[in-house]
Amino acid sequence: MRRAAGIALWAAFLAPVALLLGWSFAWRWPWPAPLPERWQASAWTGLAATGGLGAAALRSLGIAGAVALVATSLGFVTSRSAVEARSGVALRWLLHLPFALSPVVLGVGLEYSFLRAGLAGHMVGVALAQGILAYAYAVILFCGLWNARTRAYLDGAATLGATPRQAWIRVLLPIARPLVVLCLVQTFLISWFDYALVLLIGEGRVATLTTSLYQFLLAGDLRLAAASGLILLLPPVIALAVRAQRRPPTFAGEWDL
Amino acid sequence: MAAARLIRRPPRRARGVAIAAAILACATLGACTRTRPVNAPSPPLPASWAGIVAAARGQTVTIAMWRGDPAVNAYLQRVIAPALQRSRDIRLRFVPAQGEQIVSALMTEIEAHRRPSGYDIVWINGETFYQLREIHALFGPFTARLPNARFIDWRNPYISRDFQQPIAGYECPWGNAQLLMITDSRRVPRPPTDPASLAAWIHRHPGRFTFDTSFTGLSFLKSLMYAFAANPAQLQGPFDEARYLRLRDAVFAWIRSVRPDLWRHGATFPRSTAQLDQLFADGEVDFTMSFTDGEVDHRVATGAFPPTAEGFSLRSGMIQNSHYLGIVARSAHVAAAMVVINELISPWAQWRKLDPAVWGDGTVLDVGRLPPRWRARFAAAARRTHAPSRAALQAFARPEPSASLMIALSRDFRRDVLEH
Amino acid sequence: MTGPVSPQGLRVTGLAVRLGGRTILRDVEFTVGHRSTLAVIGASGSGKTSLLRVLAGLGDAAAGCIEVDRRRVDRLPAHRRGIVYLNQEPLLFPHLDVRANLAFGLRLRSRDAARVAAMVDPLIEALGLQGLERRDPLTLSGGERQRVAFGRALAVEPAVLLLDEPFASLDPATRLAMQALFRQVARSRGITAIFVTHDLKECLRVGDQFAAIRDGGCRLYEDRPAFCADPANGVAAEVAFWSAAADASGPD
Amino acid sequence: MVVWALVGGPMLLGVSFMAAYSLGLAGLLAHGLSFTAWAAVLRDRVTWISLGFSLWVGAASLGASIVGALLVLALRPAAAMAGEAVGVTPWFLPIAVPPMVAGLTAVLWLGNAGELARWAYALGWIRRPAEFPSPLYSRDGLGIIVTQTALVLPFLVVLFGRLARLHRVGELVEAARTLGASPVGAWRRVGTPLVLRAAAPTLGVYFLALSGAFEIPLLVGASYPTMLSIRVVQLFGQFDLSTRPQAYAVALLYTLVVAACSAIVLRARPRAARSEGA
Repeated sequence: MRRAAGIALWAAFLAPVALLLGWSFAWRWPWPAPLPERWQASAWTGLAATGGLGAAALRSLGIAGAVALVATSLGFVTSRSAVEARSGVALRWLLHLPFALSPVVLGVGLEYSFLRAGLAGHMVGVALAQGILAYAYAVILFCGLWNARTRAYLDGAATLGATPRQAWIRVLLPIARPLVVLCLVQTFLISWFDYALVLLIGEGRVATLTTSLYQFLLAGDLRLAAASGLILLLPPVIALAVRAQRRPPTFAGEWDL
Repeated sequence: MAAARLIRRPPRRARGVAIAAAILACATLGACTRTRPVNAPSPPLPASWAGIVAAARGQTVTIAMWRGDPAVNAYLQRVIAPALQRSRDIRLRFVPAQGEQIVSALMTEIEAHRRPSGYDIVWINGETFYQLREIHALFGPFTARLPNARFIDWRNPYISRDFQQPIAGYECPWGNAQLLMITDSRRVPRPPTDPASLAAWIHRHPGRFTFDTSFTGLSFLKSLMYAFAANPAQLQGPFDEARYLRLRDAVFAWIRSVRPDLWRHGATFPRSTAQLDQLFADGEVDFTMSFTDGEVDHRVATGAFPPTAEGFSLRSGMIQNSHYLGIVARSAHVAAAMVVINELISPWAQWRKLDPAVWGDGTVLDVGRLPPRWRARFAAAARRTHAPSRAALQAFARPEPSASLMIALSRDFRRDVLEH
Repeated sequence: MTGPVSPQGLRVTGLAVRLGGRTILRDVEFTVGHRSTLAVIGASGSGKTSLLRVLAGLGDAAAGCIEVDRRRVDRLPAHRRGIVYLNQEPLLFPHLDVRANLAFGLRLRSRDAARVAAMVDPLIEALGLQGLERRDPLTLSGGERQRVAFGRALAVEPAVLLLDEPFASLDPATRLAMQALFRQVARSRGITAIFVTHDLKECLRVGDQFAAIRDGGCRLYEDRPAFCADPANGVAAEVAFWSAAADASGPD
Repeated sequence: MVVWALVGGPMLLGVSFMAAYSLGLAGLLAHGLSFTAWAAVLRDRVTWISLGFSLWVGAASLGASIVGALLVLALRPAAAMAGEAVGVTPWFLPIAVPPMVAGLTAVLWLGNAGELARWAYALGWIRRPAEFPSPLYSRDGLGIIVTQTALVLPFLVVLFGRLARLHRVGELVEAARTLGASPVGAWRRVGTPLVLRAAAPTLGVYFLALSGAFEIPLLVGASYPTMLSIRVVQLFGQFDLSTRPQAYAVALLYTLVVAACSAIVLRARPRAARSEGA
């Protein structure tokens, strides 16, 4: 019974992936055939040729990697001041605003400033725009780190003779490691999943996997769309597989003033 | 129309009232300066064509274009781009953007004083051309300087006029197409060919017809306007509000009469032609439409459409128009853009484009003016088998009404039909 | 076993302690003799923890002077005072095993492995931690954890050791054993310590000198009889309870 | 302060620009201060319908997810609270799905000619795609709600499970049982309120985020009514250029609504944790 429920659960979550796989290998899959009429790998072999999907994947990877690294390290370093801020509630509100706000609206607001700064239409600009979201997320996440217990650890290390630097390196970082890994994964995914900011800040000139997927959908090519969708699923699934994700992403729940 | 107001200066008085808000806006953004149309290319254009070709070497040209058709993408990426790189040492970069997005993007660029522009060539027509002219975003006139422009069929009103506007050298014709209805001859052996019989068919087959809300769907509505017009001349010349309103109401009344029997009871419409194509391919509806009259063959060849798919025209008239290439006024690669456009209207490029297996887009060249070798090639070009020939379709061709009509129809359709 | 050049112990003069913008202790004055333990009794919330944190350099003193072995330390950051603060909860570093926790302070001073071993091994023995060296702190019992925390503090040879109700969360038997262990180690290693507790018996067991924190001040007693004689410390009440408990009627 | 500047700076710039543009103080259409765009937007019933539709979709998606997640938690409390074998539990998989892929998958599964419809055909339940009761593209937003729920529900199972462990809900429910509560009663009176209270701020932010969704409504939503985020893009991309200031006005309006809502949502802090030792 338990086992059956578990299998059903797995099936429910994996079925969509199977469907994407099916479409990516289909030649034609007309109604009402439950399976494709004929199989072929041309969506996959053609990926390299059309639309430069490989380049788009690399670009997504590069942007997301940069966003994750910068947002996480910056968030880690600055989160303590956020916890200790006098205007804690207002700051909490500000940090959550980018998430509560639709990314489209955020992008519409940012587009002009980015254009003026010469950042629109470049990978750097896209990464910076996503970085605002990712950084806010990192600060929120790391605020959960600065609880009484962490401080007690740091105090303990200090009275044992650790300089602030030593305390960070030898105590804080090891303690925070799961959180840092989680933050890296989550900020990576924030960028990896993003479509609206790439669309608006990238002005269509920065082709990432999400915008490529949408282009395939616009061009009515479900096979290529399914294939790029599968590529899009790859890194997060790998991240799950290596169990980097010990905790689900929470927003306000992490805040611990 | 809105765009006509674009260039007017603001009243001074209002500025004074706005001081508080202006401090916020201007101090942080410096956004209040209005643009002055700048049309001199930088770097300056060489005087001779040879000089232009030389200046174009080694440059990368960015083309903003609709990327919604895999055939078009493949043609540009696999046929044109390698050839250009080989012969002219020019690289192409494609940016997906449709007409209204192009206008929006160039407008934002001008507002943000970006120079040079992020775009060089824009693929446009009709209201987009009109609006880009209004905001002085296009470079020109330039077509007279292109050597291959001498082959263009300038006498053809479907080519020399874009939505009733003279193109005046500010955009170069690239291709010509006619709106085509597509159905599956196995499912619909004798398709209806005018609004009345179409409506009757829709009532007999509820849920099997719809049209999309993008450019193609609006062109279908414009074709219907021709069907309801006493004579085609009513939709030509400058925008006439009274005539427009009468024809608009006739079309909207037609839609209302068939709406309950449209796909999903007319509660929603496909967002794009691709979505409509998918519905057709899946057998959810029995009709789709294309603004590339050679597209059916291509779609059948790639397996997207069933082999029994057939194109046909409403006998009451279908819109024929041309699509054009413009050069962005703030582009830093005007010379290279001109070379690219010249290549795109070369007999070779136009001939390849004609092939339904490649794209199936009509040529803008006057075949009679071409050298004999090319004349023969055009004459022997692959014929399509899933749609009537171009000559057969020509009888039902109707020119695009004015750009203002398109803008008004788009707005009114959204307001009076979609949002109800 | 060890000792600074001119031992004098810990001297506190005119100390005021603030917490959350409020002065909770003022005019605190006492001297803890070299190698002796000052046992401080105080109710919860009396300011015991805040006092210890200020001494350790984890909180700022509003006024006053702190000297360790004649050296003024109140301007120094925590890690340079030579004062180790032992939390009520034995906060062992969760990413290090028992041995690495014990060696933590020594490693900070980048001692070589042999010297670290030479200092840690006797501690393991003295605290009865043999066999636990490789264990994850989370798997230890409360008493074991407290012993590791104690050992980790002793390993750096602190000039002053501050203990903040270290045994409060232990069961009575373990607690008794730990008190004895503390006495023994403190004597044999000659530790200067302040031991804060709210338990009267613990206070009397571990202390050489005695003080009470009460009503925003800290009162130091001359000797053990003086501490016991102050009715506010509750020794007399305790005696009365036990004599009544021995009576047939019982207390109350 | 760094955090304020890095997050607040861009937000302020964005808001100022939207305000300036919508008031006719910036951009090519600027003619000096004018409230015409705002008047048009505020008078337009579509603005309010879009706002209402956004909030409805957000509330319905979140509501369905909460109910579903609480049910899962109540039915499989042990598994949900164990939380250890996190990488292998399938509940985490939807977290790895980008909204764009979720929308595509919804089309392929739930469309009138989707996989489920094909199965229904094979079983002889339907004869034509139109007969399949697909939730997609419907005016009540059901397709969006179903797709978003499929993404959010598993996440809430994980979140609730973690919060339940943190706040010892399992033990408290058991305590309620020993005090005489029925299994359902214990969950209703103890488990559910505890978990919901702990999750409230996260749920509030989630509600707003779901209301502002873009990709999924773009792929499976009806052409009308639309979410406000799509309405903004629509106003930008209309053939009529004069709607641009209106687009900024709608965007700003939405920003203000969200800012106000999130201020309310976040005022309720999660129960502050361990106190600083005195």
